[in-house]
Amino acid sequence: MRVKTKQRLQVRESIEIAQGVWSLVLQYDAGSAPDTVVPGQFVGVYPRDGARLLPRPISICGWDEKDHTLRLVYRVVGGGTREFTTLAPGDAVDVLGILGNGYDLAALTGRRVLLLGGGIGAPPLLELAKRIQLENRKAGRDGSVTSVLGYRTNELFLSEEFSQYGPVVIATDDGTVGVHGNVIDAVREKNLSFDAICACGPMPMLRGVKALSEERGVSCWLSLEERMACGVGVCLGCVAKTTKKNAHSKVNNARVCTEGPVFNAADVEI
Amino acid sequence: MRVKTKQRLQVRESIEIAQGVWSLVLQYDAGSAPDTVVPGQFVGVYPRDGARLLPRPISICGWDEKDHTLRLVYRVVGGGTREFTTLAPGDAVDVLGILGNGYDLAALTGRRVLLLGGGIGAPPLLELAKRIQLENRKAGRDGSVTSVLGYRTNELFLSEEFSQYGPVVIATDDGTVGVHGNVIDAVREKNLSFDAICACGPMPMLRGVKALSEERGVSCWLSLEERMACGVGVCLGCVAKTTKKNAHSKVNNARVCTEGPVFNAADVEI
Amino acid sequence: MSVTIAGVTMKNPVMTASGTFGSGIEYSEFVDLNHLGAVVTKGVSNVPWEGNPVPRVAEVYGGMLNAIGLQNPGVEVFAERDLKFLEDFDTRVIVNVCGHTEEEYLSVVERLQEEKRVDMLEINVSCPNVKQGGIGFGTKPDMLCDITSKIRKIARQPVIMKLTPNVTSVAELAKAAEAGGADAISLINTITGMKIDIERQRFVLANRTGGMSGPAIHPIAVRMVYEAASAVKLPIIGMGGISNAEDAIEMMLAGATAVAVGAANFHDPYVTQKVIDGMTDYAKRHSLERITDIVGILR
Amino acid sequence: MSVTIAGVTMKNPVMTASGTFGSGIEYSEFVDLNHLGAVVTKGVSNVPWEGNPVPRVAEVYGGMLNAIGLQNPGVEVFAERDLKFLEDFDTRVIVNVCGHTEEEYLSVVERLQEEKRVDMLEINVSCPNVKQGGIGFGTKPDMLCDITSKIRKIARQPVIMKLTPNVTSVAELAKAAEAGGADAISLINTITGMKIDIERQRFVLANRTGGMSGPAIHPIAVRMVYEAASAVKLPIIGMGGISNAEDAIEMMLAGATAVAVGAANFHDPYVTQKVIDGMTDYAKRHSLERITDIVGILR
Ligand SMILES: Cc1cc2nc3c(=O)[nH]c(=O)nc-3n(C[C@H](O)[C@H](O)[C@H](O)COP(=O)(O)OP(=O)(O)OC[C@H]3O[C@@H](n4cnc5c(N)ncnc54)[C@H](O)[C@@H]3O)c2cc1C
Ligand SMILES: Cc1cc2nc3c(=O)[nH]c(=O)nc-3n(C[C@H](O)[C@H](O)[C@H](O)COP(=O)(O)OP(=O)(O)OC[C@H]3O[C@@H](n4cnc5c(N)ncnc54)[C@H](O)[C@@H]3O)c2cc1C
Ligand SMILES: Cc1cc2nc3c(=O)[nH]c(=O)nc-3n(C[C@H](O)[C@H](O)[C@H](O)COP(=O)(O)O)c2cc1C
Ligand SMILES: Cc1cc2nc3c(=O)[nH]c(=O)nc-3n(C[C@H](O)[C@H](O)[C@H](O)COP(=O)(O)O)c2cc1C
Ligand code: FES
Ligand code: FES
Repeated sequence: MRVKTKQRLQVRESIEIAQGVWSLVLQYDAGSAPDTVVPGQFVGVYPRDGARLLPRPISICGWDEKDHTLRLVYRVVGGGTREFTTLAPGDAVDVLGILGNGYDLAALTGRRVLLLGGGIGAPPLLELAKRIQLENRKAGRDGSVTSVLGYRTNELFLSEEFSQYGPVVIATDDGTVGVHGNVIDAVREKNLSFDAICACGPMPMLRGVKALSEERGVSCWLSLEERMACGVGVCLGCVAKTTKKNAHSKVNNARVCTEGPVFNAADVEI
Repeated sequence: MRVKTKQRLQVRESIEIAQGVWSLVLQYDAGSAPDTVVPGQFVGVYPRDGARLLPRPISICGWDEKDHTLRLVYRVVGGGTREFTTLAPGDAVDVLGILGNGYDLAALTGRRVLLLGGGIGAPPLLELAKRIQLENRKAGRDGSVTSVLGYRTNELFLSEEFSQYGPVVIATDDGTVGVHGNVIDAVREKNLSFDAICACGPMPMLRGVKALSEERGVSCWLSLEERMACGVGVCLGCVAKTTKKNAHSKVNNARVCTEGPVFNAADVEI
Repeated sequence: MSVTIAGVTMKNPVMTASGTFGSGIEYSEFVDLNHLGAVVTKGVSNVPWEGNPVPRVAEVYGGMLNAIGLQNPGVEVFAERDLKFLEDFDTRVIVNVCGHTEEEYLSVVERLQEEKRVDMLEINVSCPNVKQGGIGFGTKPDMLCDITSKIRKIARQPVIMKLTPNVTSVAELAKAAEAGGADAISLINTITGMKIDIERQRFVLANRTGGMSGPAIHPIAVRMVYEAASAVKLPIIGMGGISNAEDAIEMMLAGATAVAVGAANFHDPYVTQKVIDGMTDYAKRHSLERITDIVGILR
Repeated sequence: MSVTIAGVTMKNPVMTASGTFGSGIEYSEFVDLNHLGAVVTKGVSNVPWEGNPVPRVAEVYGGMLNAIGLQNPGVEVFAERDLKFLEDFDTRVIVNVCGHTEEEYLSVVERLQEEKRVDMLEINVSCPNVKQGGIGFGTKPDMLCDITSKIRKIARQPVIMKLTPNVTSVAELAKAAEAGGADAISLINTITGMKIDIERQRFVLANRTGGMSGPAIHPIAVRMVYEAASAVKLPIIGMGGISNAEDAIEMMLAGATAVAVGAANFHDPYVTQKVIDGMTDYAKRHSLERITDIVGILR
């Protein structure tokens, strides 16, 4: 089996889990399912309308190895995601994947990992929480996962699912639930201890997270977003600025779709 | 109610009645249904895909005044018609209508009318056959309808329905059913008598029909086709050459979508 | 929502693009012409024009090609029938003028001087479908400047010069129109394209090439409006692929004072009203005092 | 299905468009490079280029804009890594060359003389995303002729000059390339466009403008290929919005001897193979002895 494919998958489930936030479960055929999926990787979902030709990058929120089902959780922001909400079980959708580099599970095993998810940044961290727990059990090590999830309002999508894997701290912009403020405010207020950070969310949050990791002297991985065209590393549309010359580009640019979307915070200028 | 609208109609039925020929029944709301529909008129059916923006002109094959249902019969020739085949009962489709000028029913009442339908030219003549019979009955006059239908093969779509309104003669290109040849061959072979002709079909056939009408000295109406953009008379894309200066254009051009698609054969150069 | 171009105030910045709305007669069944900023009529010449042979239109991906060839009944009939029809509506009337030669342009403009219903003139020096003239004026700066000043001299109405996108530098032509004394410019006209029927191995349009319009050309139009707005002080009427309020706002941010909706009418005969409504919403949402507050703010 | 351009024979007329296929490394997971007529590599300059700031890409109706700004690792790394990778494949390799100045172009071409894996050179004198050079050469006939002849003098490989569509007359530029001694021309490069985020009121691309590609530009590309083919005797490589075999056949009927598939790869990484298969079917259905029998038969 090839590592990357464009395949037509069948919709198993499509439900709105918060206002404008949808959970979409897609079925791979056993024979053409990916061998491995690393948390932090993503897929490109193709709209059907001929006016919209580029794949929409969406992170993997869940991967069921046995059932070969992929779960995506996305927010409706434009025409493509609006179109996805019309998908119903049984419908077909074209998916490019599995794309990008995910989190370094080996480096996270046996450590006290802090997951920081801002808004629609939470979904990829859910699969990560699950896999870190699994790896810890496999290795018989007692690392832990603490999730700090930031929301705009009291629609705390996915937060219950995170609580399967460890303590969950909530921060809300409007103060209706948990800490009034963002995820970094919550980390400080709750005085959390940790050896490593994995974060996904809007750029200002990621900048704060990087600063926090430097302040605490812990390793930190960030999931970056950038506008993409190909999703597979050929167009050079999606670059992030790197601190050192990148091996592929020979300049200070790394492709978010290929070298990323997960980067060690120390390696990127954000 | 305005005469012309663009409305979202509901699909009531969509079935393949011959290879690549589909019957599509669309439901108007009682409140926004057209007041009158004249046979020979057409609608513009909009594909949903954003790559295809122009309405597809399709003739009215049936109009049920009580149920407010419109029946279209179309052949799959390109992307738009291919898309229409995916419509299922309950789906919505945007329709511009009712468009164009139909047949002159008053002029056909009480006469021996010959309907000549070539291939996918037959559908509009079905509603015409029905209405001529109705008008004859209403007026208590004994005109008649004879339908000569030409097909490529033995897939004689709609021919049974025509037989409700009078005799039907079949011609096939491959000779599998009826007269081996086209509709004009059939008219000659069967030695048919008539006072008026209404014809719809490919251009070479219409040229033959016009010649036939001149030969027999009978009135003749032709349903013309031309590439359209607006369908309502503004773009001037769809003109037919007229024998005299046209009142609207002041040149020898008439708009097929507005002055047509049905023309008196004597008025157009084809 | 009102905007003023060359002293002519319109209720809102939304006009129809010439040739896609006739003189409003047909679409008045769908939209209330009184709601439009302006009706821009189909190109009119001194005498009736036959236009090109059919097929004259073809669909392309996200748009269409047309090679109508400026069929029109001539300025006499136009004035008596179309301008008369428009007398009943409270909207601005902009008459699009075409010709093969300088003399023909001038004779149409002259004839329109008597007509009270004409608020502005739009000079189509950019139609790609007419062999003898039109496009020549539109691609050569000196010729454009020259014809602009000649029309300017005889016209009492403000003169809008309509530019073609089929040039290396639209800025240069915008400057030429400005130098010739134009009161405004409008752009873009259609982009020349071609479609071939591969099964029959022949051109789809009898004219071989046609002018492309529709959403497919919108990003090119926005860029050209931006370039023109950066080059001249004249007010600009932006068009090309506008099919919703968002597209129209984009044009204004790029530098257009008003916009025109063309081929989108064929996809949705109600579209002009929807564009007006959507722009009104936008103005509210962004607390704009005047819709023109956004014109060309991206530089 | 084989075609010969400037003495170089390819298995079929289907190439990749520069910048949309890297050097084939990534898409070799999807398609067998051995099946392609040629791999045309991303533009390469004498030293590594950083390209433009992000965002560099944006989707538009039926297409996309890009303002990559020709990021590339420089000809040294390109030769050692990318050309080396391509040694294992039985396809033609066409190297796309860019530069800010004449000297830069010439130094890349010179460096490539030693490389056996280079079958042809494609000179990008038409990239709209580089400020200092590139596009200048592409819009001025005399400059184009001049640089063509200078490259021609030092190159042992056939030289393809790649033309920009952002001009009044592509025929004139095709003639200039011919006069300069080009062995072939390719067109079209992207059409300059712009997209504005109306809610944030700013340009979507950091570079403001970007080059438009995808099916939306196809009719314009077909027209330009037709115009160029009518103006010069050189073989033409046609591109712009090709996303299936029908589009490719259309290009060949318009006058292209070969075609290149660009942005369509992003929509469907298998598209090049599908185009090849569809063209093979067409050739059978129309009983063509050689696929080139249809080249430019519509005149
Ligand atoms: C690696 C990666 C992972 C992502 N994971 C998720 C996820 O799990 N859930 C989720 O809701 N969103 C995620 N996003 C953002 C998501 O890709 C966009 O919200 C989506 O593409 C918007 O598409 P649209 O057609 O609705 O919006 P439009 O604005 O209409 O899209 C227009 C174009 O811009 C692109 N675009 C728009 N917003 C973004 C963005 N934020 N990032 C990248 N491209 C964008 C689209 O892909 C499209 O090409 C991710 C983005 C990246 C880069
Ligand atoms: C007044 C009128 C009535 C018609 N009635 C019927 C009918 O009852 N049943 C039926 O099967 N067909 C009918 N046609 C033909 C029908 O419009 C075309 O077959 C249809 O538009 C093809 O669309 P497409 O997207 O499948 O083909 P494509 O070839 O992909 O269409 C591309 C463009 O060309 C136009 N086009 C293609 N073929 C024709 C054509 N023959 N006439 C006009 N435009 C065309 C399309 O509308 C579209 O704009 C009628 C045409 C006209 C003008
Ligand atoms: C069918 C048709 C006819 C046109 N006729 C004219 C015309 O007579 N005069 C003119 O200046 N522009 C004419 N145009 C160009 C439009 O006014 C407009 O500039 C162009 O279509 C781009 O806008 P759009 O993409 O919104 O259609 C015509 C366009 C179309 C589609
Ligand atoms: C992301 C991207 C990068 C490109 N880079 C180059 C390049 O480096 N050199 C070049 O000559 N053309 C480049 N092009 C232009 C393409 O080769 C092609 O000419 C253009 O995209 C039109 O074809 P298409 O519509 O099939 O994409 C690039 C296009 C895209 C979309
Ligand atoms: S999206 Fe094309 S290189 Fe990343
Ligand atoms: S289709 Fe526009 S005038 Fe007939």
